[in-house]
Amino acid sequence: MKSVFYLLDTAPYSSEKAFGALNAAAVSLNGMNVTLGLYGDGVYLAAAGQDSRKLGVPNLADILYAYGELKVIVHEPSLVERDLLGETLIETLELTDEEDFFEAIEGSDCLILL
Amino acid sequence: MKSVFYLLDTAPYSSEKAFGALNAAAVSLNGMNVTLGLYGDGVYLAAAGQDSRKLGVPNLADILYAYGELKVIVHEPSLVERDLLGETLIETLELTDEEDFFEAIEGSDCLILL
Amino acid sequence: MKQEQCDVFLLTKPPSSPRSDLCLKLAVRSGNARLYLAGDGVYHLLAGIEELPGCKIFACQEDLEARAIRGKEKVTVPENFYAALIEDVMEQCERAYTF
Amino acid sequence: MKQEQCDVFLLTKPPSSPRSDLCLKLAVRSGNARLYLAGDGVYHLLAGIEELPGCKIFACQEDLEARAIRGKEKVTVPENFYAALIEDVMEQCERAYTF
Amino acid sequence: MKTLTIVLTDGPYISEYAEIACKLAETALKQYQVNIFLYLDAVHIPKGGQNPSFFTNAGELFSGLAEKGAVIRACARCAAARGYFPEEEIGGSNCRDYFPGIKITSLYELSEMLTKSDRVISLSR
Amino acid sequence: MKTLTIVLTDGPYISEYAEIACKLAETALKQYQVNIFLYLDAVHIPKGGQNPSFFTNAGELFSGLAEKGAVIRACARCAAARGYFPEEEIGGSNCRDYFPGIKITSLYELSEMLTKSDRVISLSR
Repeated sequence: MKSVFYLLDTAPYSSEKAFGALNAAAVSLNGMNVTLGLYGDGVYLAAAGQDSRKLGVPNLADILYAYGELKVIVHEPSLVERDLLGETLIETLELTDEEDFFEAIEGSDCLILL
Repeated sequence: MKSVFYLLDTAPYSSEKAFGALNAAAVSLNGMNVTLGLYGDGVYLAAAGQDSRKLGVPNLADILYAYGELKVIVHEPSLVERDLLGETLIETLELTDEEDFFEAIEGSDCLILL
Repeated sequence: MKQEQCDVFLLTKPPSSPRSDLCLKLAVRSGNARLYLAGDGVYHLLAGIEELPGCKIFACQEDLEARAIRGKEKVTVPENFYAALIEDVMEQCERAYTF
Repeated sequence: MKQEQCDVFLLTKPPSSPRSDLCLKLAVRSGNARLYLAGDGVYHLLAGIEELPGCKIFACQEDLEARAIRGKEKVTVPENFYAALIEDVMEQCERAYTF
Repeated sequence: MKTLTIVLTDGPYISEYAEIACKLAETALKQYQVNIFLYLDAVHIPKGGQNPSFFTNAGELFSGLAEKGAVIRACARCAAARGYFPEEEIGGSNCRDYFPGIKITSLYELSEMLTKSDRVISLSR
Repeated sequence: MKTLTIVLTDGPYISEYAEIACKLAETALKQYQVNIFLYLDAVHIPKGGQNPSFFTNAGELFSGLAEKGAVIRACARCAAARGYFPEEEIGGSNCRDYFPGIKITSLYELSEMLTKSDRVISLSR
């Protein structure tokens, strides 16, 4: 495998899956071509201004920023369905339509869903 | 509490939740008025003819039969959505429309979702 | 803090969850619902849940902040969300539901 | 067992799951998909998944029996589901996906 | 005194329900009796030795609740399946792998808790 | 020899993915190298002492896979959070709470496994 696509389809904070997907994607940067795709409820991770201090858990947006070399794409139809398109989003993320999102999946050697 | 409504909204066999809901409902029969409501994917439990021997797990339909005194109601719109209405269903179950299903929830002292 | 009889709903699921649908249907049926949004439940604010008929909405401050969701005019963000919720659940409401 | 290049999809989620939608969209895009249904994936037979264009459907016998779902004419129920799947995944397909 | 019973089914960390339950119980304990029934994966919550670098130790949180008077019980079948067994009681627990104050009991205990409760809250994914 | 890597995130019993993974691995081991990475709640799968009255013992199943040559590794962060720690190696495991043959390693091992794999299967709820 030379490339891996991690698909995150669960919301951040309510479950460890977003944290797990970010960590797994980060370690995979070492030697592989990595894409993290936010899809379904995973697109909530794209909201700008997350502050998890009072919740006492890691700030997942900060982890995204920390791995600037990680390619993160956001499934735009999922954003629209969730009324997130009008909100401020993390600017380093790439919004993609369904066609481009699927092509990114198909262009990777494997797809991992947590 | 004199009555409890267990709502099962996950399919049998893929998760322990159906088994857990059946067991919890069964022990609650001892002293409480118990209703088990099948809703959403939980209605798959209503299919007649389940045979889990090859899967090597408990037959959940048999557990339903074993607790004949347990009131089990099935949310009919969920059955329809899942193309189950034309299939043979376990005959001891009571099909209810949404109104009656919600009234059964509202008529119970508490609602437990696993 | 006397008030007319209400039903309390704690909702921690996002709008995509079938459990959210069920919760909101029961809340609308109640006619006098106090809907407490915690966890992913706060994402319902994006979809305009505060317009739901017969529902008073409460949201958890720390969950709003973590998820970068803004409060809204018709939405109460209690100083102590869990204290308000427990008071309502234990003393004020007729029925209490968690989704 | 030479065959033209295909994509393999293992689907274990019921029709209500958003992951099923994603799986079926990718399978249809593939044009030559071999769709293996195990676990709750076999519930897709109730909804007529065998009519999906460009998809050949396989279902797991023990999961069908446990869930009381009948096989269908256009659906293959291999004697050894996992052997067929592993052979396809490891030797026959271009891409393999699990949902 | 009124009684609140909380039913949990998720293990720690994978979901936030252990933490939400803890906030609810902490608040309720100031005025009410609190019972917590750990069912299915929730029987992992009281496991000793947890060391979550980035999250709050769920076992400690629940042990703290027990110290403040919460009655916390884990389903015996779910616990046994996952490798936790009741033995003789030490430190308010009957399982050597569990934090103090949390016991393994039969599922009938859930029914007992419900019967004696004024309110029930269930939290699960 | 081709390599298959399976990534799991669910604990045993709560979902059927441990069993499905086992069937896949068992079959694949006849011809291929099989790696299994246990992530998030899946680090509970190799816990010793499981006694599920109604289901197959997941720990035994996975220990059997390791005996047949599967390389099974658990994420160190997820394991530590849940109370499992690497120590000195005994019986092919570095965790005293685990079945033989299954080790706790860094998450980087997942990346290593993927790099060396021909196919990857991930199973999760």
